Amino acid sequence: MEKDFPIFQVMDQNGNIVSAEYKDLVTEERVKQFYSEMVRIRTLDRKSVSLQRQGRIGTYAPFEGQEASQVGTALALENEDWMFPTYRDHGAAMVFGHSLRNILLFWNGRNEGCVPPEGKKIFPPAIPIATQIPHAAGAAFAEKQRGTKNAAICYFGDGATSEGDFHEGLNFASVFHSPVVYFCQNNQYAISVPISKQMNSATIAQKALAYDIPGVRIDGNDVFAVFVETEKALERARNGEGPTLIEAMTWRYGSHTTADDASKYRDQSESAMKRMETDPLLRLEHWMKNEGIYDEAWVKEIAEHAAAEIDAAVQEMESFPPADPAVIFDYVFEKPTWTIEKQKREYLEFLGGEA
Amino acid sequence: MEKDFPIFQVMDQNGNIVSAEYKDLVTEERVKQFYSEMVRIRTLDRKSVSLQRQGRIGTYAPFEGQEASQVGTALALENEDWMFPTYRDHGAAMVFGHSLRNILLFWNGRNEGCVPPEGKKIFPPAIPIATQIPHAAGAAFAEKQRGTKNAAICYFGDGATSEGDFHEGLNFASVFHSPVVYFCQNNQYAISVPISKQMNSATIAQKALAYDIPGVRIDGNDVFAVFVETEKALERARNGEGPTLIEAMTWRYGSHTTADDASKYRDQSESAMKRMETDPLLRLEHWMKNEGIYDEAWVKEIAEHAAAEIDAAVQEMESFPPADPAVIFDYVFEKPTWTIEKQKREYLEFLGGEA
Amino acid sequence: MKTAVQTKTLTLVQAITDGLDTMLGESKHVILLGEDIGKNGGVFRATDGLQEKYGEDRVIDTPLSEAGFVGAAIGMAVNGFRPVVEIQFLGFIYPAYEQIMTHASRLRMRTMGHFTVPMVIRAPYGAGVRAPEIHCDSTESLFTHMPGMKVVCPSNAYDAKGLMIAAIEDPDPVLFLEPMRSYRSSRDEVPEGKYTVEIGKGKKLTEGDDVTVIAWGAMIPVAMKAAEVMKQKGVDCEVLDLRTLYPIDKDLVIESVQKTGRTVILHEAHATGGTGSDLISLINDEAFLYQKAPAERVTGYDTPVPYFGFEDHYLPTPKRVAAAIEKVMKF
Amino acid sequence: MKTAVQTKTLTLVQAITDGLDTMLGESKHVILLGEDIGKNGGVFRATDGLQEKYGEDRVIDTPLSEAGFVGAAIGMAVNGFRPVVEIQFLGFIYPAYEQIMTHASRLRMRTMGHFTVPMVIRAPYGAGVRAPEIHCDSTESLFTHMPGMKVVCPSNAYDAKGLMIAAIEDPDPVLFLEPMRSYRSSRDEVPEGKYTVEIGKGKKLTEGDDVTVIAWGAMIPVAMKAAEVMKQKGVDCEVLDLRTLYPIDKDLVIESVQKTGRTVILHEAHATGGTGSDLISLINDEAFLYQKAPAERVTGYDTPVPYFGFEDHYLPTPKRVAAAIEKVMKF
Ligand SMILES: Cc1ncc(C[n+]2csc(CCOP(=O)(O)OP(=O)(O)O)c2C)c(N)n1
Ligand SMILES: Cc1ncc(C[n+]2csc(CCOP(=O)(O)OP(=O)(O)O)c2C)c(N)n1
Ligand SMILES: [Mg+2]
Ligand SMILES: [Mg+2]
Repeated sequence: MEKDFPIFQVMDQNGNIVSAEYKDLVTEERVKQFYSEMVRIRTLDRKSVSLQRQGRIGTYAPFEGQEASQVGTALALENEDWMFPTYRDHGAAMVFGHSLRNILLFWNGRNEGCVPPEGKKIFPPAIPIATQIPHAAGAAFAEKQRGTKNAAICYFGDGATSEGDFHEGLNFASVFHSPVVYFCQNNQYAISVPISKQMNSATIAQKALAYDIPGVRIDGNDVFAVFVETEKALERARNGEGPTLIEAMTWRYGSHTTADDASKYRDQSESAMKRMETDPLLRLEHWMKNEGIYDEAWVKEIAEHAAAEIDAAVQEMESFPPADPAVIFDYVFEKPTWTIEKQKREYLEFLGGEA
Repeated sequence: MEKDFPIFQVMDQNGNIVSAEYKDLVTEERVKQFYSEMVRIRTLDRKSVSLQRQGRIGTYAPFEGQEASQVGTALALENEDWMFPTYRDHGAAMVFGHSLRNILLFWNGRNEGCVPPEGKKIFPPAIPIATQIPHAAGAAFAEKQRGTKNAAICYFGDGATSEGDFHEGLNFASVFHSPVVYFCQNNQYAISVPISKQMNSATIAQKALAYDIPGVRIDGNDVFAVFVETEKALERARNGEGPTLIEAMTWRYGSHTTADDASKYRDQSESAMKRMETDPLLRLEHWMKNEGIYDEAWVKEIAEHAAAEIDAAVQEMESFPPADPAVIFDYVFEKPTWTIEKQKREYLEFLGGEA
Repeated sequence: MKTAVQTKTLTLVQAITDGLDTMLGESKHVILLGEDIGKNGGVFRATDGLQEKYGEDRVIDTPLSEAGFVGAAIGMAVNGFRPVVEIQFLGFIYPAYEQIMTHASRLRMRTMGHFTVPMVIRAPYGAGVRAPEIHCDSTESLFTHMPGMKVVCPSNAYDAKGLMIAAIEDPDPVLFLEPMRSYRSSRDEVPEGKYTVEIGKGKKLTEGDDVTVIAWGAMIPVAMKAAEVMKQKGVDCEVLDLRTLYPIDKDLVIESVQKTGRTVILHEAHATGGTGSDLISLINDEAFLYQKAPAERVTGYDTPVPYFGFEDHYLPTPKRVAAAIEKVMKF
Repeated sequence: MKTAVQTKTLTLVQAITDGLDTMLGESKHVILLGEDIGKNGGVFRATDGLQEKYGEDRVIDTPLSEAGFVGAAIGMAVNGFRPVVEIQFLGFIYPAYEQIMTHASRLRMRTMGHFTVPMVIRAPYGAGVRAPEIHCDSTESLFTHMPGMKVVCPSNAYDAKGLMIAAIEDPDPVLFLEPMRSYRSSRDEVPEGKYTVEIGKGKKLTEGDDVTVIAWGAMIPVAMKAAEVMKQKGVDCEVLDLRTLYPIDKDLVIESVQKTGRTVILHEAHATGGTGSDLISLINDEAFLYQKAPAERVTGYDTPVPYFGFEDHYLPTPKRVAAAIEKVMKF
């Protein structure tokens, strides 16, 4: 079925526009905006990996290589929309306006990391695979029920499509025409399992046929392709046309998490090749060079700006007050039950005795 | 997508062969065999409904209207194949050789009802919807692993396709090329929920595309269409070509179970119409009449034969020894744990004290 | 609890319908989801007439996918609605277990109160109605061992309506267990309009100095019958209807056990891991020295709930309870 | 237990690999399934090298679908295989809960022994390794309250291999819990080849007359540490490693409690509905009059397992256990 789901591109790896109808979309302003957001999140990602190596945060899931998918989608959203990210989509969350400090706190084992800025409808990262897919169907349904034009975007990986929740969520959303965009970053691995062992189908987009909803396959490293198809899908959602499934072909350069070693199950020279051949940032650099507007000073400036921004957030994260044990007890119910009150009292007394 | 999945028929409602290539398949012998099996299971079904009304068995799930789907599939199986029925497929189980007495015991709340005759690989009826779909994938995989040519058939309804287990089971079977035929009796209702609220897709067959496996849509009231496509699918399975999804369009005339009242949610005159317009038995009668071989005496004879057979089984069921409480305790583990031994001892002592 | 209001004579299941109706009428954010709850009014008719009254948008027939619609309801709850989802039988809640365990119950904690899940999950439970297998489970413990969930279980129509309204108004997820064996077995006077029965509070059904008998849901008539039998024999039972299984009404239980010193606990669920063990632990923790005899449990066995042909052997009966009461008396 | 065989010094996780290897070598019907267990050797390397040794047919990387592959494994077990499935972390077993609850555990009963499910489900569990949320659950009670399942949990390499072999040979389904915190924290001498540790039997780790301390899995080092501290203070603890959580080794527990009269129970799981309650019930039933003090539980709270930044507050520590021991001594 691959030929029924061709991979949509706006810009090829050399920075050439290959979809003439979107020529006007690719303006210098947009290229620079997209590029600098990708630099911001790549900077965060690299910093996080190094923080983990230094023991300053816990296990971390890097997304380097997938920046176009995350930036292109996040920039297509309206402020009032919902975002349902996974553990690998904090790049998207950051672009959509999540607090950098809180993103870092999440990776440092703090509940505070799941709290988005006021008014930002960013769900905590889904850890149990695919469980967010029905949530997004329901949250989007609620928007429709209320008569708003808000939509939701829901991220997940190729592996997630094997879970029952993927199926039940898409079925629900399709039956009730929930305004939701299901965005699959097909990085072709679920930890060590390649897509060929994950499914018998050549594409993920074709799974949309089971629900009679639009299924689109795109180059997930082409930030313009991502932006264009996400916008279209959001538009359909807002117009009452229901959900869309987007399969964005991409690649993570690194390991699944900092606790994983990709070289155990794949030849990492392939990742090195991908860096040269399909990198989402390089592509925009090529375009800028082709257009003769590539400005090394500007590139340096945004890199420094990103680094400064992230360093500041790291500082905030590291100077954050230590974990208060009361947090364990105080947020289980709105009003703690006697069981929890008693356990809290006893534990705090015990700590008091300690001190 | 309906046009991509046309409904395959061998014989139309008037008893005319509409698929010329299967003309030779429809012999007098086969028609009579198929017909008499359908009479047998319809007789069981009606008898069971009346037993339930008289309080002689518990809640019962009737399949009247779906006989062609059950007979056509069961007769396509080889003796060594596996059958995974639901609570509505005891017609198929009966044709495949299940004990009639045990089928009736099942509906009378007896575990003995789940025990198939020695050597018959008939799984207990699936009560939790769709859970049998992964079982069949695994049992079939085991056959393949052992190098046999045995296959499995797995029954389920239209409603079952919404469950995660449907998706996970088909995905597993497709990835590992399990030799299994997934046979969906689309009777267009899941209790009261019509298929239009169950899914956004017009067909169930198209869901096969998600797994890149063959998806076939057939007239489930045409026993020859059922037989032909089941045989083809079994053939593919045995040849290592993996699973097939068959959608058989059918209808239950009655309520979901004897505890249900179909008139609450649908106009039962529609069922009356279906009886006239698409009944699977009538169709074969038409063929026999068209051929000039319809023999009223024979029809009467097989009906009487079926009634006698079922009456005998009812007698066996009703003279079966009363429920022995030891059964509760003795089959939890191969060797009961001390907890269960103690509970059994105490209960039997208590009963002794009673007497 | 209000007084001097109009009442209606309702069965337990009708009281549930009435509670749902009351809340659907009060707030457009209350929304029902489940299999066959619309035109069909639910397989037990608990939602009868509600779709007609409130529309297909508010009383929603879902696809047959428990994880899917519980998950979707979580999304709705997070987004301002108060979904009440029906699981057709408790034995079919397991496919939704992950959604309930890792999201519904934890979301408040995960987000320090930023996102919450004010959702009610209704589920008929228990044996004794000659239903097919899996339809008869009584696995409340799987949800009391799930921080963030409350679990309630009414035994009569009055409590059913009051607890339903309290559950819908609760800011946190509540599992609402409905004893299907008691759905239509008796009628009570039920106030019209809105009232609540507080979650976390049990109820003393009889006063007695000799033995505390603790039960809930469909086991209440069994406990009452046993208490009656024992009364003839001169033993005064204090029967407690727990009503809420998490959090247990500690004060009610402990006060009673401190008075009687003897306890019999009654439940349909398996002995190991059952709420009976939690009650024994509670007594151990709070009334150890008051005990005149070890608490006795009369429970389902450590066996699956059997096929209905065997269920009379499985289910606690007044006789088994009476025997346990005699045992603690004789200790 | 054999003697005079060759031994190897192994960590707990290596002993598991060794047990799997032994059984894969013994019977071609033993077959492993799970996510990332092949080339990757499992995220904890518990299956390292096994796919290379036994082939992709025997050590199978499954799609990411716990219900699907547990369900498929049930089908394989029914059809003559002995599947050992890995759930990557216990917190991800919930999507498979229905398959385990309504099929794996019940099939023998449903069919009166005609179909059986000799399957092992392996799952790393517990906190203390700074893993992300949901990765740290310790919800063994959800499986001890499931008739038809056995639940085991080794605390050391020797038991891990012996219990693994026993579990694979068991004719019924076994949940095999692996304390990830103890995977590599110590090494033991482990015999080469085949031996078993009997399911249903715990082990006395220290003799003591004063207090019985009951624990398992990753809580064993905590219990031992506390016992050591208390020894300094003149209190002799009898530490019991339960090893099997269902069925509990009644004789071991009761004999010890009858001797000491004092009990401290230790587990990571939430207090309510935890196995601690079952142990207290067992003592109530079998050693009531021997008790010199109410049993104390040191457990996880009735809160979700928190994010790892808070886990040191959540997890029982030697100090909390020592305090509980002092409390029962002073009662
Ligand atoms: C229900 C569940 N099972 C297993 C895991 C362990 N796990 C974490 S990430 C992952 C792979 C996910 O792959 P994919 O969906 O492709 O997303 P990616 O990590 O590639 O972004 C697995 C198996 C989990 N988190 N949840
Ligand atoms: C997991 C689960 N949820 C709900 C039910 C209750 N239930 C029994 S049959 C049924 C409808 C099934 O519809 P379908 O799959 O179309 O099969 P049919 O009954 O029409 O043959 C439902 C909802 C169940 N048995 N299992
Ligand atoms: Mg992936
Ligand atoms: Mg149907």
